[in-house]
Amino acid sequence: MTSTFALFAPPNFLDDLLLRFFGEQTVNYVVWPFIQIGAVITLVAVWALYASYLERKISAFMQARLGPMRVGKWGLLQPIADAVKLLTKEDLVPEKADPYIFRYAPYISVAATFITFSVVPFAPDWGVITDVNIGLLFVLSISSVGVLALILAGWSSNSKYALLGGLRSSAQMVSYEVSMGLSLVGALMFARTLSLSGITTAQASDSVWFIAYQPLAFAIFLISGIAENNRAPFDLPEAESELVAGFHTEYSGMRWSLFFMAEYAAMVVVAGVATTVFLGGWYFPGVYRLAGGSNNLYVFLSLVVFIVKMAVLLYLYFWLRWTFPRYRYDQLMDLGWKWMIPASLLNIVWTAVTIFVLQALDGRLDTVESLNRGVNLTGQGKGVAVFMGFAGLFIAALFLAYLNRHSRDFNLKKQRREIKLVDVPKGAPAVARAAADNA
Amino acid sequence: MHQVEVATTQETLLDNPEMVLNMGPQHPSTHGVLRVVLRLDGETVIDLDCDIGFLHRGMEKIAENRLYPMIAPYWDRLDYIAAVSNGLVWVETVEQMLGLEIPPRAHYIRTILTELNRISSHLLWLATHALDIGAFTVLLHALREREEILKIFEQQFGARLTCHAWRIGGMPNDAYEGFTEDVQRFVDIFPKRIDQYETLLSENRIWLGRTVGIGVISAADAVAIGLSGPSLRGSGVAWDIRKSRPYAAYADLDFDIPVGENGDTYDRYLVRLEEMRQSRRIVQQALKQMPDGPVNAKIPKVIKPPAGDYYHSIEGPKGEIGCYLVSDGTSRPYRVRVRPPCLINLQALRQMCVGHLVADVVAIIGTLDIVLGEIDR
Amino acid sequence: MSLVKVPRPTLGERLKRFFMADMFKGMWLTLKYNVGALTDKDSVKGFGIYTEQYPSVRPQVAPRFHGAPRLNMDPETHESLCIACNLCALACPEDCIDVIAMDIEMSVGGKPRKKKVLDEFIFDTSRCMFCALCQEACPTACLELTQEFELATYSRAGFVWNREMLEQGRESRKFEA
Amino acid sequence: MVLSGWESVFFWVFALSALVAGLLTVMARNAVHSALFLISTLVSVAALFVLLGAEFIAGVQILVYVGGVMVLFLFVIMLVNVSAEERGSEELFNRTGQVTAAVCFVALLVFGLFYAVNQSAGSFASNRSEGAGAARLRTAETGVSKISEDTQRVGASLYRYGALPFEIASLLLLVAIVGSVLLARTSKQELVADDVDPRVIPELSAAGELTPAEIEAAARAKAFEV
Amino acid sequence: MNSPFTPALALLQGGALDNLQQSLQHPDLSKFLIIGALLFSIGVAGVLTRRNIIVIFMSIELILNAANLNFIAFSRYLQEQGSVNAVAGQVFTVFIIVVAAAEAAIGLGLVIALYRNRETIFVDKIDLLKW
Repeated sequence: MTSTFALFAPPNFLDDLLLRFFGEQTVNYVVWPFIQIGAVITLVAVWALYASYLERKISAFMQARLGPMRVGKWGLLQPIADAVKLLTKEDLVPEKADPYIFRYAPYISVAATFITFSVVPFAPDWGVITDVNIGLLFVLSISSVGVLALILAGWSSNSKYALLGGLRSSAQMVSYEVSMGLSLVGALMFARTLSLSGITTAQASDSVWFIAYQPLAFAIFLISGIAENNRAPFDLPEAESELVAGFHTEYSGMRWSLFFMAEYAAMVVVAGVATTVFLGGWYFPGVYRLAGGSNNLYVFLSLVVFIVKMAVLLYLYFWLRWTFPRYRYDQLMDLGWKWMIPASLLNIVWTAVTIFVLQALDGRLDTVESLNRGVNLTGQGKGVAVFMGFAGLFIAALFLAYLNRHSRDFNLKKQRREIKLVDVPKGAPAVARAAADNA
Repeated sequence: MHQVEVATTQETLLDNPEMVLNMGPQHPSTHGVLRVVLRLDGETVIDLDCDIGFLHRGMEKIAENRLYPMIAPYWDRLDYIAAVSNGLVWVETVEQMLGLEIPPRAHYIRTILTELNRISSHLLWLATHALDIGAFTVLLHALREREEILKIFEQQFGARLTCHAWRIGGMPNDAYEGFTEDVQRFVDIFPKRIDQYETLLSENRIWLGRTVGIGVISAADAVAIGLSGPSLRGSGVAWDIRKSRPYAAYADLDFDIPVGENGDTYDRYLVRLEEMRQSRRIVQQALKQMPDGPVNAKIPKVIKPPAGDYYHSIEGPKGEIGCYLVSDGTSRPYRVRVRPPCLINLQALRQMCVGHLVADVVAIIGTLDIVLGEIDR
Repeated sequence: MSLVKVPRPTLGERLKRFFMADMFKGMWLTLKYNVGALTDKDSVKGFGIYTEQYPSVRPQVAPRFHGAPRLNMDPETHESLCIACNLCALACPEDCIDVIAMDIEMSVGGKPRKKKVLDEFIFDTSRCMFCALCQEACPTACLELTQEFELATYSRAGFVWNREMLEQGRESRKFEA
Repeated sequence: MVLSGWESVFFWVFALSALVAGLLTVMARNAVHSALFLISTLVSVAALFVLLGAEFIAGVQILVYVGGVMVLFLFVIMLVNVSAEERGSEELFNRTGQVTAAVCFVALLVFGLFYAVNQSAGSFASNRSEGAGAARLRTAETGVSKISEDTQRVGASLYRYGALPFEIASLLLLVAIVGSVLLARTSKQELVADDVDPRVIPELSAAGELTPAEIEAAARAKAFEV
Repeated sequence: MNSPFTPALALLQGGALDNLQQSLQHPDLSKFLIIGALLFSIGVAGVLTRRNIIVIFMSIELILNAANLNFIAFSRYLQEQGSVNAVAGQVFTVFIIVVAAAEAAIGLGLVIALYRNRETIFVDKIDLLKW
């Protein structure tokens, strides 16, 4: 701890301070986790608040507009004004709604997303709240609980639009969860652990992000994640042009804002997991050397790296939403079941083949260093794995094209049709000509 | 149209697999106060019925009690998106009943501005249609170009939307100073902008999935229902009043009629985009050929068309908008009847929607390009 | 049986579709707009911001704009130009104008004469369509639709303008940003 | 395996919540509430699994039961809308005979349980060698907790000793998928999917299962496919 | 030989409170077994008494979970006893969960088919072999 980095002393200083009041056990198991949890919840809540601002600004810029400009400089205080408005708004419960379920559904939604943050490794050392040996499974299982909130909210509202939205969203989330979970298996086979911190360290020790080995899985995970979060172009449950607002049609005020918060927090979860599993988490080459031996600075820089990676993914969310039209419900299900799930199954098989090839080649090419904690590969081994990964992309594309060769939507994805230009002579009635055209 | 029984008791999806869903009158994508009663099996539309009249103002009846020049502002409020075209129907009908000779400059200015109005109407259609299908960005890009046109309207007519553009016998004012430059600037910039919309939509696989094969109507059916405008041309019928019964200055101008092939939503989308390009071409030509001279004909002090009846129609942005006028020789019309393109196009909704999903109903309402002000009148 | 005819794609089109060219084209465009909003200050390349910030920046309204009505006065004598001829009321399709005239006695060249002058002028802006037919009918260029466009009030009664409001202009609140 | 400290507190919290929620599951009038209470029970049981060191099973329990099976239950409840029927004066429970049988069974079980537990009182509370297994665990990333290798052992076991049952289970799931799809389909949907022998259609329509309009609609729906 | 109640009586007589406190503070395998058995009996009671077929299904899930709890508890116990293949209990639980999922899918499919035909989900109204 050199004096140059006194700025980053607080954690140690805090540690010493806390040890004066509590025993070591208590500090380690209770106080620190509580501090971390508080920090994460605050940050995520602030993010959910400002995500609306970012969303509005980015969409405005993409649409040649300015976005919010009136509250504060550049409208920076707009989210706070919105929050105050939402919190003070009347909390309506429809007369025929199931009052208890209607009231508690938003809390399930928020809880399910926020609990997930407890295992996301934001940085090494004190950047992790807890490291569970089933981290990834934990994330998947808790986020699957979020479905309940939507289906209950939709059902308890006692409104047809809400019910349709609830059914749609739950079907959507259940089916995309499958491909989302399966797409992670390939990365697990390389990392050989379910712990999210373990996956990050596996990438750090290999100096390769798993996106290089698993481009196909990354694409599947991202698409499924966007669908899982009900974001455009998969925002069917809340498709405002069809179902008004889907499952939260009847919600207003604070409960609505809880759903809203859960949606943006869930985006962070998916972005965080994608970063951890495929983009190397907090690992970035050279950061360790940059920190110059200061552990706290290293953790802090890693945190920055993690947040930057996540920000890129979150920008992608906004970007996609404001570029694409919305899928139709059956097309969405088609995409989930006929494209994503076969692709993720293929990915598992292909990853197994890759690892088998790596091991088989080991005698000749010297590919595998060890299989102990994560598949540690030599340079040649990495090359082979990356090659196999990208080959997997093409194989998957061919496989899917073959699988869906009769599908309507696949066959529609052809380039534009030309429109006939009919030059009717000036002044001549077009009726005769039209009849001739039809014949 | 046949009636759908609206069930009042609470029902579930399995009690009665056919669910009745009320879409509208307050719904984000019924383009106004249209109520569509859908009978659904799951999410498939079995049957639907349109409930209209929420915006009825009795315009045709009002017109019987007004002097001829007073009626023109009411026409603006039919299809308020295309007020300039609507106004043209009325003044041309009265002018032709009176047998007035309109100076050519007025004809050219009318042509330019109605074509700009067609572009602005199509832009608003594109904006809302894309919004219905979920492409939000196109909405604001299209509204930006529409704003340019509305600025020209404001300069020329003094109003942006309901312009009260024309007077019987010509125009209230000559083209304003800088009219040519403003229009020329728009004409220059517009093709690039259409290309941008096409970049976002035309080849996008989601857009294709949402529009190709949706709301198919065959040419024979379209003619039988009485569709007109781009909805008809999307089905492959090359019918355009600008060609078949040229009015204003269209007879002197060179343009093509875009015609679809399959009669689905995607074809209608392409037809309208191509129509915007053709409109731009017309504006460009008319701007070059525009003669100098007066813009008003000599008109009598009190307008009293000779007794008799007359029908005149033009090709509005939504289709054939016509006026049937019965005069008894007094200063007020005996009967005014509007031939509303949107109302007649709406008749095709049921045929187009049955068998599709709820999401497609939204797309089909969008592709019909209806304006409730004109349907309810 | 298929109702939709779609042409067979060429190899180039197939490749484009394979690499999702359609998607990336759209994303590239929106990215250009996003970057343009931050860099393209005056929208030179057409990717800039187009918004008018209305309450803080007043829009330029066209000279011909039909806005709030006004009764013009003679700039020198400050007398109303209105001669109470009622032509505007007759021209109005919505009957939203009421011209109330009164006769005053005056002597012109020593002879007593009755002259019709304007007593009260009621203009119901809530019914007005701003078609400008009244403006065209006015023989003395007295009634004019101005460029003032902020007509909102808190009550229905506030839409009915009397002579004083029409001559002085309504005290409208200007919204500052 | 004796829990102590916070672990035992959590044990009692989750054990009691599992029991109470289980009771409410059986006693709730509204089936949706019933399902919600069952979810609480399942989550509590998952927490007990964690206390027993079976994190993987706990995760799977929540993923499969709460995220999958219970969503399916809720779906079906919403489809058949039982709540509307049960809110009335209908009896919640069956006839007395069944209730008596249930009570008898519960009494028997409790009796037997007491007997068994008392017979072996104390032997379960084995004098476990504290830290014998814990020493082998590696430290987690945060440095304060240990990570067990149970998940790996379960996986190894599953693929070594349980490989055949595992495959059989996958077959079972496949059969379940196919079966439920077949069971839940209406003849109309079969018609649309072109799964009905054309010769059967007249029979179905004669039996009143299909109206001519539906047959026509199905034919039209097919026509929209490219 | 002891009567079944002897140990319980003994518990009540001498040092009962201490023992109780001890066993509450340090729950061992037997507590898990008791919880499991109670869940099981609640499930059985549900199956026997309820008339709503969906609730009966849920009660069956409860029973399966009670069995799972026992499996896991024994697996843990054996692990500490040093058994070679102690995780077999966990493996078995995985299979039970699989079976439960399959059963739910099929069962609920049956419920829907039943409801289509009979428009009821009350077991005492479903009393014909064929309809």
